[in-house]
Amino acid sequence: MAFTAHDLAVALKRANARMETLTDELNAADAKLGDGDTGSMLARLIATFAAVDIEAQPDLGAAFMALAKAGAASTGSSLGTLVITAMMTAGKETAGQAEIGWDRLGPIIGKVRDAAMMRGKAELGAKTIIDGLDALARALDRKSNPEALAKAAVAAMDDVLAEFRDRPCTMGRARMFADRSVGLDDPGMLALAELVRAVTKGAHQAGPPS
Amino acid sequence: MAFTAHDLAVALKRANARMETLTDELNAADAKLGDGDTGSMLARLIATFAAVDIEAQPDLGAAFMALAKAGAASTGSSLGTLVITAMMTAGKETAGQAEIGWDRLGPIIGKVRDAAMMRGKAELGAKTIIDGLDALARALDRKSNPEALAKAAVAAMDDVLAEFRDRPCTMGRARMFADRSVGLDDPGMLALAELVRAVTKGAHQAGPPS
Amino acid sequence: MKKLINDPANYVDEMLDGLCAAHPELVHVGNDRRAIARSRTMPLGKVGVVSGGGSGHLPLFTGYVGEGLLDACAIGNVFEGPTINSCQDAIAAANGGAGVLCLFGNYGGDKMNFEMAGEFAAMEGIETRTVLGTDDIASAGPNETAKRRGVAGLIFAYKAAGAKAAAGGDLDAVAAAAQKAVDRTRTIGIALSSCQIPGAAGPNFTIADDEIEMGMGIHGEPGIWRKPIRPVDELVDEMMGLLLAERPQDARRVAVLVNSLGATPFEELFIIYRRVAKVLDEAGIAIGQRLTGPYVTSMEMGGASISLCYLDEEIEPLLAAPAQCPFWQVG
Amino acid sequence: MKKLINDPANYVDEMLDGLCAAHPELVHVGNDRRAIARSRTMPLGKVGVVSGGGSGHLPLFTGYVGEGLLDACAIGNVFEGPTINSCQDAIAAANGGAGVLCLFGNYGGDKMNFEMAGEFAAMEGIETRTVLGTDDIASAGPNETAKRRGVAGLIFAYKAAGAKAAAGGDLDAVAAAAQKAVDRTRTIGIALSSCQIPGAAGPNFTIADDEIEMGMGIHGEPGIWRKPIRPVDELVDEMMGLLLAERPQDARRVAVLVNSLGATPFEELFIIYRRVAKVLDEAGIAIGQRLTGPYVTSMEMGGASISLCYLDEEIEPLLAAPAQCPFWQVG
Ligand SMILES: Nc1ncnc2c1ncn2[C@@H]1O[C@H](COP(=O)(O)OP(=O)(O)O)[C@@H](O)[C@H]1O
Ligand SMILES: Nc1ncnc2c1ncn2[C@@H]1O[C@H](COP(=O)(O)OP(=O)(O)O)[C@@H](O)[C@H]1O
Ligand SMILES: [Mg+2]
Ligand SMILES: [Mg+2]
Ligand SMILES: [Mg+2]
Ligand SMILES: [Mg+2]
Repeated sequence: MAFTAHDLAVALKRANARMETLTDELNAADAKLGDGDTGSMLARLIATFAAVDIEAQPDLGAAFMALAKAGAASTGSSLGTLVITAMMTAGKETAGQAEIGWDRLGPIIGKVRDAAMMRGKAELGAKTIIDGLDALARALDRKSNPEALAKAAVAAMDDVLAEFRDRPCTMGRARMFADRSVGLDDPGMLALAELVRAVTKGAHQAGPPS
Repeated sequence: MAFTAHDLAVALKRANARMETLTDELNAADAKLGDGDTGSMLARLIATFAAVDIEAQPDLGAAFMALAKAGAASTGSSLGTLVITAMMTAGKETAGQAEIGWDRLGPIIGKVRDAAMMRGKAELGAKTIIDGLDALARALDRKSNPEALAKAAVAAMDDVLAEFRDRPCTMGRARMFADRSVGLDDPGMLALAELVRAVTKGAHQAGPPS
Repeated sequence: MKKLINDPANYVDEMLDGLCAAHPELVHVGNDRRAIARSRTMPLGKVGVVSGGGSGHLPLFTGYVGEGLLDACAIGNVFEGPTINSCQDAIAAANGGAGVLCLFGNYGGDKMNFEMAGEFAAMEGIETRTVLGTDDIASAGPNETAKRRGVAGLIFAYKAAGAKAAAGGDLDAVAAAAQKAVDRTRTIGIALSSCQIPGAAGPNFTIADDEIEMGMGIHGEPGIWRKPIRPVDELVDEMMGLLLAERPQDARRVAVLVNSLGATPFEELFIIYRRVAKVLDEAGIAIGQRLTGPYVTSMEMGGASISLCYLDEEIEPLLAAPAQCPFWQVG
Repeated sequence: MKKLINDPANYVDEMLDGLCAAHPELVHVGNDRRAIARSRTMPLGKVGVVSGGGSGHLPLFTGYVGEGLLDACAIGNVFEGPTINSCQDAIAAANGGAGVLCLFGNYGGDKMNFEMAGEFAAMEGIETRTVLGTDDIASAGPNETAKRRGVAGLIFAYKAAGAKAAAGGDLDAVAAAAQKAVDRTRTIGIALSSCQIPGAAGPNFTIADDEIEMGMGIHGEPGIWRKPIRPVDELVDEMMGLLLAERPQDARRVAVLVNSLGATPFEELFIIYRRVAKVLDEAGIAIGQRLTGPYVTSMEMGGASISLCYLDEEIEPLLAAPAQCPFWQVG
């Protein structure tokens, strides 16, 4: 059993469905210290992803690249650009492969984290989505059972939000308000956490995607 | 007993005091079909009049002219300009006279009506302040007792408002909405009526001004 | 309504002081400081073009004083006509010995005060003519155009008169050019939200959160209907239908003004312009001049107006002639 | 919040279509129709100046494409950076073989996308430089100016870079002129009321009927304080105090921009300008250039900003050099 373009498509559908209610939550989180568009932007970006026909794509790398390309044409926001960077990175990592073992998820997310750090000129600990990706990569590392992966991912998200909530943010728009960011979730990290929950919750209910 | 610059000053003070509450009423009446400023404009104009020192003015005509001059420097609104025209007219009628008999009030207001018609290119029956002036002039005609004048003036105002309320307006800003003006008081006529009431009510309470 | 102002009683004077400070090519004239003229003296032998009206409509009226446009302007309190003194000051400043055209909107106070000022000017040997802006098609039917209010389209008349005067036209010719521009200009506006006169107890009108008013005047005077808001293309189609229904028979080319009433941003004006251009194209009418922006406003009122000036061989070159004022540069 | 728009999904595209239709000197370039350039082809040998940013700020960014200003501009969705493709399109359109300056505000998405586009441009042999607008003094302290947001003052850098490029400066010289203009420009804004992203469920922020926020960003990012509104002279004095506290030692002359964030009318801007001029006069600083109007907006946001560009012998002539775009004419 392995992770294919079909699994990716299912995950995107779940994420897309979750945006219906998540959009306003994320906008509100971003509005506190930012420009209030994280949710709207992400909703549009994920809808763009969900509309790309990757189901039948035999090459997982090509599937990711198709998402990156569609996304790159649709937004230039910071988080959007990082998400697109993530798709490109995953595309490179899986280029020419029809499927990957579940155990590759952790390392690939690690690569995504590194690429996002380069792109965003961000460091770990700045309280951004990158800290979320880091926690996720570490939690998934060396795991290959889909259910165990799902469980670990959700727990890691709960933990990383809690860990950072009372720390100051030093990247992105909220960087100017480091003090005021204490006590607030970072919108990008929150987005990642909620989407991980949504994608894996589906996984639990329906059993691991085949 | 006759009408002097002192009586004029007392009347202006009463009118000025009345504007405190009348301003918003007139603005609201004007806002229905006009630009909503009749009250504010009149309040400013009457305050300007009240600030002119006419008490000691031996020449009633000069007193009216001083008011006209101060007013002319303060507003260019339609009603304001008609009021200023009224002051100029009264000034001409009383030029060189220290006082006038109460019986002259009616004829002078008749002259004011005629001057305002010329200035505003307005006809009688168009439902403007001019119909109010006309009613006033006719009611005061041939009366010389201050109390009788006051009583007749108030009654004439009640009557003219009632007479015109359900007729269409054909002058001023509301002219475009003749149909919609049916049922509404004309702001200029309403202003005249309320100020006549205020000025004469003071007269009743305090006895006729000496 | 919040405003970035000081004492409302000083609103107009402080605004004019700032206007002249920010645009040193404009100066106060007269004693009551309510008339504005070009800082260079009036050329001898040129017909003067003056306007005037209430405050609260910038760039109108004072903002159009400049080369090839107005020579001077009288300005009143917010939404009140200019005083007779201010009108006299403006006429005097625009007097180059060849007569002065008084070109302003069809409002009672403005008319009375310019008329009186004209009488005084005549006593001083200054000949004047009056042309009234009457472009608002929502304010009276096509058979009583003389009753109509003057709104944003007045600036086309400024431009035509200013260009004619700059070209050496005599008073009759300048007045005729202005009158022709007025006769060939139609405007309709749509209001979304109100404005408030500084110091007033409340807004000039109220309108529901989902409603708009078609045909409202620039002082909040009532329009044609009030309905729920719809996609703007539908609104533009309706507005253009009304404007085109009154087009002159010879209409082949137009100048277009898509105007913000104040708070409506450029983005929305361009979305409107796009549709206006499409409707004109479908009607076989070419666009000779394009203006998009806040040209005639009602302070912070939300909404927009569309003006069409139907061009002919005389008007088009007048509108295209060079001109230069703080808010409008041509050529 | 009511808007005169159609489907929010088409907001940016319809706005750009309208902008190009209303200003035929601007054209779309690239395949995604999110980059704008001058309709005349790029002169060979001239350094290109491009900018970019999110929609919702007109005249910024696209409105400053023109003679002596920007050669091309990439534009994103409302309040989102331009995509990498759009940045590439703008850079390609501004390539005259002498390199391209990318001059835009200090925002994450914009930086990432221009950086990637610059990498692609390099592969195609186009040399690029980046200068970031960082004029908002409310967004970070004087010892971390590199963190500051770019707001209205960016247009002074446009002007300086555009003039330097028009005068034949090479890429280093154009970048240096832009950087100097950025380094010598400070802005602070005050917000009265919110704006709403088309299609969003509600306004970008809420603020009480009697409150204002000092230092708010042009996307509604938080400022320094929120307090009850006061007479504007007091607010201007406070803003000018903050701006002048950071004046360079050699500050003798400034260019002034009193900018509307959208809904704030010209009248209030001039009342502000008047006070700004007084404060500068008292500080012994002369005014070399004056701008008052909606130059950098946030759609219908209410409020205003004051920008000072401290002039020197190099910057002043660059700002005074002739320039021509839909929203700004100099000379
Ligand atoms: N330079 C960066 N590095 C890492 N993450 C970033 C960076 N900038 C922004 N982010 C992430 O993006 C989120 C904001 O996303 P979004 O609202 O879409 O961006 P924008 O600021 O362009 O409106 C932040 O909460 C943060 O997690
Ligand atoms: N041409 C006119 N002739 C007679 N009365 C007029 C004329 N125009 C206006 N009025 C009177 O003035 C009143 C409006 O006054 P006001 O609101 O101050 O004027 P404006 O229309 O300039 O705002 C009307 O109700 C009417 O009574
Ligand atoms: Mg954001
Ligand atoms: Mg009125
Ligand atoms: Mg009025
Ligand atoms: Mg954003």
